Amino acid sequence: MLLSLMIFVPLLGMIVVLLLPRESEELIKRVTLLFTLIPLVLAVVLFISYDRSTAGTQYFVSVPWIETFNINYHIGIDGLSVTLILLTALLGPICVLASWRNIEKGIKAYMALFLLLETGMLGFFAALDLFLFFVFFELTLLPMYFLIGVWGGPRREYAAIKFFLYTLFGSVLMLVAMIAVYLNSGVPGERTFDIPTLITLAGTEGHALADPGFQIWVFLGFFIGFAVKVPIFPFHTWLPDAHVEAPTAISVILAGVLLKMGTYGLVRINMAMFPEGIDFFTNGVGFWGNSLALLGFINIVYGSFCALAQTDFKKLVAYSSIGHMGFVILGLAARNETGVTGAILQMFNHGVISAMLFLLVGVLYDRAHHREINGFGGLGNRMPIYTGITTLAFMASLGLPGLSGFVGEALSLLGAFAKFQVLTILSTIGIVVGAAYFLWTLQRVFLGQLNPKYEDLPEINGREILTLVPLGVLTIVLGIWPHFAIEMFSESVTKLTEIMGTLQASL
Amino acid sequence: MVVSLISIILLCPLAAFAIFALLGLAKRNFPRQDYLSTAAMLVALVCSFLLLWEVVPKPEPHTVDWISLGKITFSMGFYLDSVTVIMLIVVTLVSSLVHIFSIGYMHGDPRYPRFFAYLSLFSFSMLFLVVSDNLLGIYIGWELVGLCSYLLIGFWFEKDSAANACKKAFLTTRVGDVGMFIGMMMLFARFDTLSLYGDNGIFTRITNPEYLTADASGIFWLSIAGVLIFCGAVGKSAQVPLHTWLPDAMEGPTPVSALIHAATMVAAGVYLTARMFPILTPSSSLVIAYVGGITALVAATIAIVRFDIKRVLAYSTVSQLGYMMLAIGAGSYVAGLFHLTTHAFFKALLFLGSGSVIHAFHAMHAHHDEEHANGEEHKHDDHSLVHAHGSEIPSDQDMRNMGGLRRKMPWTFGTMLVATLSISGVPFIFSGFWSKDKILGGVLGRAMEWNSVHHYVLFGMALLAAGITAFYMFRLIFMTFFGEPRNQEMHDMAHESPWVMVVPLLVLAILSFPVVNKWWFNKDNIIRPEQPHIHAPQHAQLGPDTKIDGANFGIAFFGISETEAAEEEGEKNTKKADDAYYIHKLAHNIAMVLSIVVAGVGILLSWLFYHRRRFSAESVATTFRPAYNLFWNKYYFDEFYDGVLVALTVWKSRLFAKFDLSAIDGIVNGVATITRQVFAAFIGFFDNRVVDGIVNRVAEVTWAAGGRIRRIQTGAIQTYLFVVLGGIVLIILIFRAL
Amino acid sequence: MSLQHYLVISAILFSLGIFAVLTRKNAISILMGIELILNSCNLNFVAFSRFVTPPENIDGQIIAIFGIVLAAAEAAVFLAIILAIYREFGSIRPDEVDTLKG
Amino acid sequence: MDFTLKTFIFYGFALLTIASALAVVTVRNIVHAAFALMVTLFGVAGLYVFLQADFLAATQVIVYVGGILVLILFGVMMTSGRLEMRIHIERGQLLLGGGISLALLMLLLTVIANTPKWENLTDDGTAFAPTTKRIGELILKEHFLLPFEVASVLLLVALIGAALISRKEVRE
Amino acid sequence: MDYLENIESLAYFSPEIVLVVFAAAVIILDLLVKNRESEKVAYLSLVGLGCALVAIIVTHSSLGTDESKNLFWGMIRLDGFAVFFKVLLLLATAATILFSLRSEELDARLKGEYYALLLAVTFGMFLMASSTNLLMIFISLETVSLTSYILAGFLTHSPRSSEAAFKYITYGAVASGTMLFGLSLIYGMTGTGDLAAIGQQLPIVLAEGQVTTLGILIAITFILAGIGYKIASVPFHMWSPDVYEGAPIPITAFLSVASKAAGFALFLRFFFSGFGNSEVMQSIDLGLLLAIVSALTMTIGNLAALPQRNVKRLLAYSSIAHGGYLLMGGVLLANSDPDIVNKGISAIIFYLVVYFFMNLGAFYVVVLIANEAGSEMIEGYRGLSSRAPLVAGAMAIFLASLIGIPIFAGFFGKWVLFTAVIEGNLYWLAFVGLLNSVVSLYYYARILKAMYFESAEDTESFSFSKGTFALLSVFVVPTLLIGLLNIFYSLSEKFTLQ
Repeated sequence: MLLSLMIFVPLLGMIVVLLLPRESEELIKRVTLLFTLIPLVLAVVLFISYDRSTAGTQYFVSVPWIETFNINYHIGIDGLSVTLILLTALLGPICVLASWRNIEKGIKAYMALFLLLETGMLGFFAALDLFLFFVFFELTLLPMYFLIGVWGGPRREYAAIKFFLYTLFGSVLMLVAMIAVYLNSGVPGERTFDIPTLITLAGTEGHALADPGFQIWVFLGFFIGFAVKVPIFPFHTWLPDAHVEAPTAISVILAGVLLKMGTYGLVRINMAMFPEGIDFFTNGVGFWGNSLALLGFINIVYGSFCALAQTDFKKLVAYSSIGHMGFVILGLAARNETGVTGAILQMFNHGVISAMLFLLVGVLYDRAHHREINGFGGLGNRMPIYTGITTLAFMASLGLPGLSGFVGEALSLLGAFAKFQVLTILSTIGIVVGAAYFLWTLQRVFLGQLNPKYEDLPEINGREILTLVPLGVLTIVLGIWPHFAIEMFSESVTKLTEIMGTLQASL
Repeated sequence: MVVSLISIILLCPLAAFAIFALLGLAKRNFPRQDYLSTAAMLVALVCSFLLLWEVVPKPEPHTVDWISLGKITFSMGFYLDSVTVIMLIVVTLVSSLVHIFSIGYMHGDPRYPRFFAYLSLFSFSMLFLVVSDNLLGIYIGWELVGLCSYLLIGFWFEKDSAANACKKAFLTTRVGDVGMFIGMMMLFARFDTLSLYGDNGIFTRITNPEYLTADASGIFWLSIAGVLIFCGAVGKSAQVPLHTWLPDAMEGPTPVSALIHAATMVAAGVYLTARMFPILTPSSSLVIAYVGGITALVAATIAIVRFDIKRVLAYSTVSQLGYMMLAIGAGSYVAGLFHLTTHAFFKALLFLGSGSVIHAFHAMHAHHDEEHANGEEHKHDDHSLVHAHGSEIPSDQDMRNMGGLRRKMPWTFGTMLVATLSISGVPFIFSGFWSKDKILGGVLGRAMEWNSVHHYVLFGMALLAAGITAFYMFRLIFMTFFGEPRNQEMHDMAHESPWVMVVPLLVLAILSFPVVNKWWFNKDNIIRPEQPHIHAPQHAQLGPDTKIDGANFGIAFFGISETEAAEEEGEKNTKKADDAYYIHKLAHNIAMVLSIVVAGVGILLSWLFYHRRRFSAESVATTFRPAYNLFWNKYYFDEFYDGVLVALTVWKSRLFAKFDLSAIDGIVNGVATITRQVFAAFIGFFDNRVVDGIVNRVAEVTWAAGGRIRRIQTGAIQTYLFVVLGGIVLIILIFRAL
Repeated sequence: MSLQHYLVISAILFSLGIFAVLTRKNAISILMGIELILNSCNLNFVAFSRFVTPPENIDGQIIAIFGIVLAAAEAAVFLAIILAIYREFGSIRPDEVDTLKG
Repeated sequence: MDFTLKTFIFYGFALLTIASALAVVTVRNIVHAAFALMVTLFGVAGLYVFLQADFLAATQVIVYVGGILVLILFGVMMTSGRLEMRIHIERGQLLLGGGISLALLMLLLTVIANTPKWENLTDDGTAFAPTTKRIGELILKEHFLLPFEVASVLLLVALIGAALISRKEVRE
Repeated sequence: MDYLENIESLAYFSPEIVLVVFAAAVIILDLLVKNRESEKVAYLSLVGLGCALVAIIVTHSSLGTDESKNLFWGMIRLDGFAVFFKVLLLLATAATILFSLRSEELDARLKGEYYALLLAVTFGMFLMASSTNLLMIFISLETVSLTSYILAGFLTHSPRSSEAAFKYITYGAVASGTMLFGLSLIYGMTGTGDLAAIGQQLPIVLAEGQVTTLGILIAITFILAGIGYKIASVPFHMWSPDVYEGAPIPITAFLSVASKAAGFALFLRFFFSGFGNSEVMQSIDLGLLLAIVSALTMTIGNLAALPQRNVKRLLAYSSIAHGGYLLMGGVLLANSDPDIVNKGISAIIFYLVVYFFMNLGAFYVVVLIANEAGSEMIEGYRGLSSRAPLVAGAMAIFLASLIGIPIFAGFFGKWVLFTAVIEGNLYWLAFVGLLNSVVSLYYYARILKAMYFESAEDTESFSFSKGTFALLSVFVVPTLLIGLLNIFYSLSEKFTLQ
């Protein structure tokens, strides 16, 4: 009930916002803030009351929905989802605050769409019915399309449609795979979309779902769907465009939550449901056995090098996201507790850190109206607080120990090394390059002589600091005491690794 | 008690920084950040001394589970043995003194409070590194000190050279860190833990004789892991080939150079290598020894030709660090640590002294900065990532502008002279002599014991480096404090520094005498570190060349004579150890004599060149032009990195970006064309979707297909009828064939 | 005079109708072609009714009657539309009526 | 098969039908084509007679020749000043059209030749029974009442529609 | 087979009778009413439709559950399937009448006949949905076609409309002539016109070697020409873009929904009853044939829609594509598992319901914009989000649904279809279908883009009456809700053919 309430409160908020008159903008903003704060409170309650000692799902609700297809409104949370739900709920109000001043037109529609988006995201992480899962997955598409397309930058139309097309393409493959899973889950009448049931069935010897051949191609179907979202190498090109064009808050959501939907799906569906499939792609034998890790490696190195080449601040951050998601993939490919924990932690941390980075880019953009890295210089003197926070975010992102980015990255790599020595070692190139582009950016923007054009650039204001502080605190806290997050999902991860039948591999 | 003391030591500086950061968010500064930070450091210092009495014979790690994942646990904790406590004292002591010095030195800087906050953060990180009982914790501290180093080198970030230098420092050390991380991964993959001590720790496990029998490839892996972890030290301790950042790091304020780039952070690499000593196999040890030896020699030769007072000291630091590495690589890790300690004090002293000199020109300095800001056009260098080496020497650091300062700055001169004597290895009353001698003796002993050519070569390098060190250090002294002032204007302006700066110099000067060390490291207080090690018999099996000797384990520490240590060895070990004892004793004596000789020669030459001017340095430089050029250009390391590595990286990233823009699109385009031709009837659509989703291209192809279909829709009804009836015929014909 | 005779005639008529529809450059000729097609169908029905079904079953003939009726109705509407086309376009050439396309 | 008068006449009708149909699709003059169509329709009516469908033959003549053909002629008159339509027909169109129709013809002939059910069903010479009454019963009393009624609606619609579309004055 | 005779049948025939009576009444009222107030006529037609709806419900309930009756000596059949289509068609007609009321294209003075024709075409479609005899199939098809030609050409002052009618009738006449020839071949093979009897006879004669597969193939292909042209499937689709563009918008809407639905009713019943035997189907590989046709239909429809700038024409192509999706369900008729066949049919039924609301809704917006902006071109939609936010929002919902994005009904429709297709092991077809939905995104999104991302030079906002919004919401609400409610899924299963 609590969970359902949390999911649908933003939807209710959307209706309320739609009913408000268009002119009363302040009211609309406040109402939206309120309706994003409620899920946050509820998410915190869930987070606190979540029983960390079991891997099972909690707070589950299962109500028959479309009985003809045995589709249930089945939601629940385990450690993995509650973490991401907290992230989503946290970013909600932050994004509303970040949109407070810089959305000039159509604030009502903007806020309404944003609330719809939040419902989609929250629902996605809580869904335990494959169909519901898919519906929520897709539900985020349309609001996102409009949010980028209407409130975005100069090439927003292109970026929006590109985003839309890519994601739809991916989800189409996912849909086929999903239907195949459903149809193979039993005889007519006993078919099911229930994720826990399907996981059990897929692990039952002799069941149609457990057939390796079947699992491999279904795995691929889901994988491509999620890969577009993550995004994984050949499917990534929508991301920089979408990020560059999207308004700040939407970039934050995009990087903070939407990308996580892809990796979350990989964990929740691909790994848990298709152990044979994941085994085929990550058993370390031959090309296919290394393919997933290879993709992770490519993401890391490719994303980092692309980031290095960027001169647009936001694009740089966008490419860095690609690189960082590569660590998630690499960690997942390891399939051991260390790697998977690292990957999940990295998901959460990247959500926090990239949100910070995009917010920071937004702060600068709002003042200077451009994002050309070479166009700045010496801002460190002019905006010391901003510089400080940016340095913190950069350092977190480049994996400085003591900040959260490090823990996930390190665990992913440690886990992956057990299995993919060469690829993991090569992936560490990403660490150096990551440091390189962030430091270089830091230098070009903040160090050196102050560019005389920006002598009057105002310092970051209180509202902006307010959006950044919670994220910064999380970054530091999780860097110092990651157990805080890890204890939420360590049981789930243990269960997951058991499902995948892999023990901690050693050299 | 231990935990709470260490907690206080760690938390004090951290709190000092946190207060600064939190107030900073509210756009405020604590008015007396300097006192706050200094006080925090002093508290830590006191606690460090208190810890001396807490060290127990069998140290146990104090840990908490940091991350626990089912079967695997990453713990965080402290490990307190004598090495730790010595390091703690060194760090807190030097740090406190630098804090005090900075109150005077940094006075009037616009970011004065921030400087102290950074220093506090650095102290915290360094202390954390020192006390950590596991590799992960060490790595965390390791990176954090890197961050602080970055922040402090770039403290005057308006200067492009500083901005470049700080970035270079961070990046270069990160390259090494990645190596270290890979090494950690290898260890983790083998042991499922990164803890070093405790029942399940790596050290405990490898000392188990069963370890190597159970795992045939163990030694091989361990060698690689050892070298990789040493990579981290190569980066941090500025060993060849990653040493280039350290001279550039002199762009930071001088107290920073003293604290971070002389006494503590750069020594962390040595500390780490010493800590990891138990896992170092003979082959990895040899690598370490060579890297150290080469570094010692290369850096020393470069230092001869520098004119920037700070750069000379920087290269000297590199060289001395190489010494320490050499010691560890040769198995005399105690000697290495001993040198670390003595070096920390006298090198910090040298830096602070040079800072004092520079401070003397402070007015000049400010004046120049202003000129610099106004006169030079501000521009960014887009192409270079590690581009800091080309900077000009600031006039206030150029030794060619100095001279005859000993009368103007007697305290500074006196203290610096003590330090110089110490580093040059002037015998018996200076600590540097003892530690350096111990290294030389250790290396020679190893060479004689094993009859190993490698170690003879290494000994030769070390000896040569020792001579050169004496030469260039006295060159510095002569050029700075003796002779006639070369720049009268600046000379007139110079003055002795205020007492806050002089007092630290004095304290450090006192610490450069071995008596003091003896007083601290009284035998009764010191517990010998019980370092476990890979079980020796296993090494024996690997052949004589890879054999490692147990003689250095459980040796006494500072102030305890070699004899005493050897006696204990003798008690413990068999006859073989007796041989080793005598060999080492002999080697020690030979080395002592040789080191005194080379130091004397170095000082003498220096005196002849730079004080008596009996020879002209210029003419020698002309005579040995190629060598001079090599030294002057720092063996072209920077050029190499810039020219090859950096260009390659930038080129690669550009390529990737281009690839993203054109190549993938191009591939899609090409595939689209082929597909269109192959499946012309199928309108080249379906496969493009599968191949890739680059929207533009696919859209174009689909669009073109749409346009093609449009053309069939001519508007003439009979065309339509043709399609219908032709379609019917086609369907029938096709399906009839099926 | 077997069934096949009639069927062949009908097939020929059908093909000719198709040919007319496809190639004639006058809307009315197309209509004639359509009439040929319909006639061939009717002929088929009647022939089948005569030969395939029992003699008393004359369903085929009745279908043919309805076919004729429909043909008439269709012709009427067709011609009306041709008139409208002629009014609007001044021509009844089918390939000149092509403003809607693409 | 004995070559009786009956067969002779049958072949005559068949030939007439096909030949005139060929004329319909080939002659340039549309009025000529219309007359050729009339011949075809008569020919088909004749074939109906051979098939013992007397009522149908009559209907064919009345409706087609009396109705549709007249309608077509009216259409010709109203849409074309010149009776002769000298229109260049593209060769490609002709070839393609011919090809398609020929292909269809071949296919149909193959089917006709290869369907055993339709083989060897010759006119057994059963006595001619008038069909009119039976047709009337079927249409008005039995199975085909509904189609009949629907056809009436259809005709009504066609009537209204044809009138609507062809009237001129709607242009304002 | 038990038939009802003519008089007995009348009671079950009341909906059709009501329609015909009202059609006549409309014409008479049109003559009587002064000033040609078309609204009255329209309302009378609506009343007629209402009465027909009541009649449908009454007859259906008198039928009892799961029962069916063969009326008029087996000419038509009254079953759940027919009832479903009748209701759907009737609602489509009602919607068309309401659209026509608001459309400014139509000549007000001629609306009497117009509405009468609409009622007549509905009548024809009712019969199409229930015919079980070759003759009835043909005659009902012709009734619908002829009326449609007239309606398409109704704007006599518009060359486009006349051209549409001309193309439509030429095309239709050839197609239906071809179909009639095919029907005659079937008649010749089985000696009967009754679909059920054909369904029994055909496998027998085929098994006996009496007929060849080529014969059946030719017959079926010919018949497909007639049916395919109604549902606008490749290669029989070519008329539809031109006709849709030229015809009055309400008629376009009507044709794209009602005509297509009736075509599918006919298609399903014909193949289910006449060729329900999978041996016959497999002998000519009908499943593959239909699958290819279906794949081509959606692909070509979607591709050709891409470059369109006229929204009406764009929607015409889109409706071709949707015909292709629907046909996927038809492909399953060839499956040997009757359960899957039924799933296919019920998927089509479900999709038709969904399609009804979203497509008609979209066309309604086209009507509204054509009235206000005077343009059917995509440029006319620029800045609609600010000029008429509610209408733009509704259009966005329809388009999203047409794309097939969850939670909109279109997604669930596709979902049901694809599930059925995949269950029939036609993965490739499902794949093609899904890729097509991705392509379709592109052109639908262009309308979205025009409405939301671009701004018009003229920023004056449009004003619409409350009735407009009420009618719009009639389409919006089901488009939002149908997929979410289980009842529609179970209903669609209930109305399949038995």
